[in-house]
Amino acid sequence: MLTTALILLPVLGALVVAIVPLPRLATAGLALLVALLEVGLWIVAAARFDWDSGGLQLGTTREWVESVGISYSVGLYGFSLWLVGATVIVSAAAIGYAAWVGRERPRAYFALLLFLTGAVVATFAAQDLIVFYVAFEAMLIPLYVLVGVWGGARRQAATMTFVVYTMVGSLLMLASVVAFGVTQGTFSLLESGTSDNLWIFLGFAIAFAVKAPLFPFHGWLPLAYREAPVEVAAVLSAVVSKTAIYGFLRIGLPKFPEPVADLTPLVLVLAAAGLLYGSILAFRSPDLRGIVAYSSMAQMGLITLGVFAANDLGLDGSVLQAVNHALVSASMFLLVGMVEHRCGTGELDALGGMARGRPVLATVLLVAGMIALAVPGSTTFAGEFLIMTGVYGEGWGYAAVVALAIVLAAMYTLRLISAVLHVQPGRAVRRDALDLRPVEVGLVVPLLLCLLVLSAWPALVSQSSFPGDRASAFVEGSSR
Amino acid sequence: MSGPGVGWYLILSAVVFGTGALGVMLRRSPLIVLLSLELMLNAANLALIAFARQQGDLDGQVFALAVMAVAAAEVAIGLGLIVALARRDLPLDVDQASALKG
Amino acid sequence: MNAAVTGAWVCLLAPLAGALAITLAGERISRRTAGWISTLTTFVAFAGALDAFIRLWARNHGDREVLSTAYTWLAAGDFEVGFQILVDPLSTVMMLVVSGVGGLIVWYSMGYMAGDDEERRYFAYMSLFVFSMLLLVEAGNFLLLLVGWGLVGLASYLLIGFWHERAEAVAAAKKAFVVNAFGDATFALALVLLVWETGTLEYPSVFERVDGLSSTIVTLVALGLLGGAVAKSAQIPLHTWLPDAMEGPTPVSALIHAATMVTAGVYLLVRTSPVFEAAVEIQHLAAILGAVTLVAAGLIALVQWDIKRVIAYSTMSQIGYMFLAAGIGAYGYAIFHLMTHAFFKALLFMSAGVVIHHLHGEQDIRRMGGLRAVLPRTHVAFGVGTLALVGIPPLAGFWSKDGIIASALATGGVLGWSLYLAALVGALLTGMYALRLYFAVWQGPPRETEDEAHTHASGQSEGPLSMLVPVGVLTCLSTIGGLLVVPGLWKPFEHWVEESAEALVHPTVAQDYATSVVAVALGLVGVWLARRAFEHGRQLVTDPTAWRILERKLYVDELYDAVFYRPAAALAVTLRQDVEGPVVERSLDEIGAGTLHAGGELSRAQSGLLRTYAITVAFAVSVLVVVFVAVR
Amino acid sequence: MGDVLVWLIWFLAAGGLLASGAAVVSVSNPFYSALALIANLASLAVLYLLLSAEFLAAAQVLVYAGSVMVMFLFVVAYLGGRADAPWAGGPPLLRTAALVAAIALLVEVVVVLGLAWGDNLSDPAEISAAFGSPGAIGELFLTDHLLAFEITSIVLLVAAVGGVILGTTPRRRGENEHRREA
Repeated sequence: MLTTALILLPVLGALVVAIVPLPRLATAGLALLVALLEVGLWIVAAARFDWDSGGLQLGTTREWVESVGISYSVGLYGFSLWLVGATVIVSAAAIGYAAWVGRERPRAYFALLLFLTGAVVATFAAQDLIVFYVAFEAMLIPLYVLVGVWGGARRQAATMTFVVYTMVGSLLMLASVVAFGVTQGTFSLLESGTSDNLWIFLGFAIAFAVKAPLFPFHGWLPLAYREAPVEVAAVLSAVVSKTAIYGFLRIGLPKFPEPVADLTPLVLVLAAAGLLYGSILAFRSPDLRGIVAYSSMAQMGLITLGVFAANDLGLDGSVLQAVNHALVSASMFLLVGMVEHRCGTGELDALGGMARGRPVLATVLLVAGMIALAVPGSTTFAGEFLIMTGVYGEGWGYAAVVALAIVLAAMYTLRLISAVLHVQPGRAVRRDALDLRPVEVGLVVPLLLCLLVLSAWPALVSQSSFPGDRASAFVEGSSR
Repeated sequence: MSGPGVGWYLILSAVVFGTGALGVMLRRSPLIVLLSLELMLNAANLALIAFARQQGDLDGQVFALAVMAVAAAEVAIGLGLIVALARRDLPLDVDQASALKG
Repeated sequence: MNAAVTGAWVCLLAPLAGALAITLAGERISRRTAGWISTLTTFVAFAGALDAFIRLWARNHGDREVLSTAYTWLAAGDFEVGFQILVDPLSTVMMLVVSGVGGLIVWYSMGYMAGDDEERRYFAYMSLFVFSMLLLVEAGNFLLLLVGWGLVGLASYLLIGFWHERAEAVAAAKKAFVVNAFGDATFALALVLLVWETGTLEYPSVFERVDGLSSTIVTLVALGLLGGAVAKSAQIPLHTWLPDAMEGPTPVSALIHAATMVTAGVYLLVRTSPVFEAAVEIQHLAAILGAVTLVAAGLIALVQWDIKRVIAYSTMSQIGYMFLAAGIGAYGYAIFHLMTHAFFKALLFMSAGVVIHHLHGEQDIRRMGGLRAVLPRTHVAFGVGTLALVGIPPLAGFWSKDGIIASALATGGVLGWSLYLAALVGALLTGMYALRLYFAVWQGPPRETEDEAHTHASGQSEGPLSMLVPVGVLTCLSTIGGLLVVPGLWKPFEHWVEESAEALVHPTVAQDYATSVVAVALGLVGVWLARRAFEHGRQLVTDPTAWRILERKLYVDELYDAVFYRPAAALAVTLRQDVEGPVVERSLDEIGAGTLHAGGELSRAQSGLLRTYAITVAFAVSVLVVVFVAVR
Repeated sequence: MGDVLVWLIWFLAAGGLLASGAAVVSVSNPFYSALALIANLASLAVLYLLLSAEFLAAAQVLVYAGSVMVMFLFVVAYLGGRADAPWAGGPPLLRTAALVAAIALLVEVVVVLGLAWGDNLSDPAEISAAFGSPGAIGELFLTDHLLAFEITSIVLLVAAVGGVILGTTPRRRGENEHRREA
């Protein structure tokens, strides 16, 4: 029941926000309140969750269309709960940021953000393919509108590319969903068995690859991340992309053992290529958002490496890294937004020297940046180390690529930090540009605090993500 | 049941359906197209009722009744459209009502 | 919990608490308070280390290794790594050095940094560094060692770039971090291998199982670890960041880039000696790299003009000695030299800091000279440091360095003799560059302008008490610190450390004394050469070509630039212009145009004629009927 | 004897059905076409009776033939002579295609029926006397098919509203235009 409540609360909140004609500030406040209630609800869920078993919990299953085996079936595994946790926290921060910046047409804006939250949570909780598909698609609608209406100058193009890419993925996935459900006689992930059909798997895999995005499917990423409102970009890169990881973990690997085995080398090569490609592009990107966007793509490649390593280390590492990246990426995007808000641009050439007289901004950006580049001791480092160790089982080359990516990550992140904070003030930096305001600190610091807590104890996530901490057994399907 | 078996009714239904379809496809007067549609619906009803008899299940008859209601609704709308066409002094010819050409 | 462990935990966590307190307090505390918090927490750490040391000493021989786990830091499946510390003779020595020297330097900073408007940030970073370094030396497993390893790199980055408005400082900081990230990466790869091959990262378990591994694996592991060590300790070929790192404040150079962090590589070699002993080629490679570095760095030091850079190269050179020692298995001497070096090199940097402070940031030795009269006490300290560096008995450097050279002699063979010769050349070079620096700064006519001399004539010239006391303490330590090992008489230090890492070579007393005579003689020759050059007003390196090559640091920077940075940057630009733009982004336009075109074609089917639609539907239905029948 | 009578009635009804159906499609004047459809509906009602669908037969005659067709005739009368449209026209290809499609459908249905003839098409289930009575159908509508029933009523309502709107909108606009002109 709790899972259903987690899904419904933001959706109902969205309805209320959309319908009740409140003034701007009250709308924002109401939306934020709903987001915070959602966080509270998640805490309740985490407290009720039996971490020792880690199996499917807090779920609901109701027959829906009995004759073809569709049911409303939701529930949480350990890793789903962690991903949902990252989602609700990031959403709350994003909504808070939107409230602080003050977007046009607030009722629609906040309603869409809340609806998006509900859809993402539903995706992470889905235990039935139809529910999964519906939630996966429901997630896209608010994104289209949020980017297309509130985006930057080239928002039309950004929305169009995003729509084209994601729709192609979605249609392929729909075909696969139907084919899988019909051949299995049920759409329930809990009841269906495995399939050895390569084409059905490919339909899912391409949809997830577009959503992540993985290497050759990332054409929508640069524009969407640059043109979207910054908090939407944060949600997009932080949590929406993780639905792909959930898809691989819950559907791809457990349901398609043979196609996965056949395609693992290909996926690993693509993921490794994406990791390097994203890192290298981030390294020469001319603006802040470019760096964060491409680094996000690199990180998704890394997480995918861990998933397809398909051993305990890789899988635990990728869940940990997915949670980490959600928090890191959201903080980085919000910080980028705050810098852009002050300077009116994200061009690296026009920035600089902001550390002088703005100690809070400097400290917060440094902490976020250091965690982003996975300085040893941070939770991101723990995740990368697990993934690196896990993927070594698939070939030493992948581990070497991850190692190389660590060096590249240091290079592009330091470039970002220095370009904003160090040397002399750039031409876009006004002398009276303010330090972070208390509200902004209140938005970013909770994210960073979560990261620091995880840094002190990454095992919190990595130990409890899969039933009995046996990740490989989970994806091999023996625990379904 | 005495008399012809269900199969005969079905053949009858198919023939009437085909006749109606021909009317829809060949005639240009919207009124006659509408009448031909009624013919097709009735053919379907006959099949439904025949099956209901054969299965001994009243669901088929219930369904046929629903079809009748929908047919009535369809006639109402269709005639409304035709009248609207006539009111605007447009030709009563389905071939010339092609504003939705892509 | 074991009492020795309590002290070690206190030692570890006190600086962290300090760093957090300063960060969170922000501007609510004064700068001075921040300085005191940092200093006192570091001394608390020293007290904890002392406590751990004494309690460990009280235990029986052979029972001096305590592993204490606080909680499971990282776990996945069967793999588990605890947040654990190892208290054994080696780590207690390192704890004492780090927290002791660290405490003195932080204290010294309070005087040196007074007036800088970001002092709080400085002290927060310093405390963070001390914590990280202590984590590095106390870590009970490889992963936690790597964590400390990375965190000291982070602190080093932050402190080198402390004056972030100077482009050089920021560039130097980035360079240091990236080179160290490279080291971290090879280190991490070594750990990956260990996890797969041994299933654990705890020292004792790994060392037990290391003999059972294939030689390829062990070699690769050792190579990865060595990569980390070489990067962190600025040995050739990953040495280029250290001279640039002198952009940071002088106490930072003293603490991080002389006394503690850069010697972490040596600690690593000693700590993981069982791995290196199983891969003896790599261990010898470490020794060879050390020998090359100690000679090359000594040569480069001859042509530097910046007072801090001379000392930085001397640091590289001395760490070369330590690598040499660790590479031939003279672990006791490696750590002993690490400790004495921490004393006298910190002393040199801090007295150089007094000079720089006095001259308002002037670092070029061409504009110095004759400071002996102005800064008499600092002069004594600097002199002691210089002589200790050269290895003049009975100062600290003599005992430790000659032990290393004697160990090379005792190793024998081609390798041993080559290393021995290199070490002796290094001794000569040390005498030359150290005294060149000494003469240029302190002797000769004063080159200060008149008003500067006036400003500093008021007695405060040598800085506040907080600077003088640490310098004094280190002067004493540099003088007597070497007496812990007197060949033929007693060697308590060596025995203590060798409980953790049994040495492979033990020079005989005869070898020891013979070496000492030769080495001291060579050192004195170096001193004499420097003196003569100074008196004749010319440099030690006279050939212009050689000068230029040395001044450009053997062109290694240029090499890396050409081999790594430029290709990477070019690749990035190429990818952006030739792949991301035309292929990925343009493909979208083409997809869009294609869709529009196809839509235009398809829309022709939409004739608007009702009857065609009806006929289409009828055909479709008839096809579907066939399909249904066929499927059944 | 009863069998023969049933067969006879069946043949009469079927003949009427086919003939009137053909007339609906082929007559050029919609007025006759509508009249033919009424005959068609009457024949169908007879067939329904043979199939024990008494209620439907009655409804067919009352609702369909009675009210719907009256509406038709009213419209035809309202439109008057203008309602005449050419019988076929258009490209001959279209006509051929229509014939082919219709015949294909017919043939398919017959073939399918032929395939299934032997199964159980000829032995219908035993039924009670209440089969097809208004009571039985009404009970089904208010129990199992309540939702369909309600939705049908909504469809009818919407259709009624739609018809009204289609019929009234242009007149209003015309009035406005008149007013503006005046």
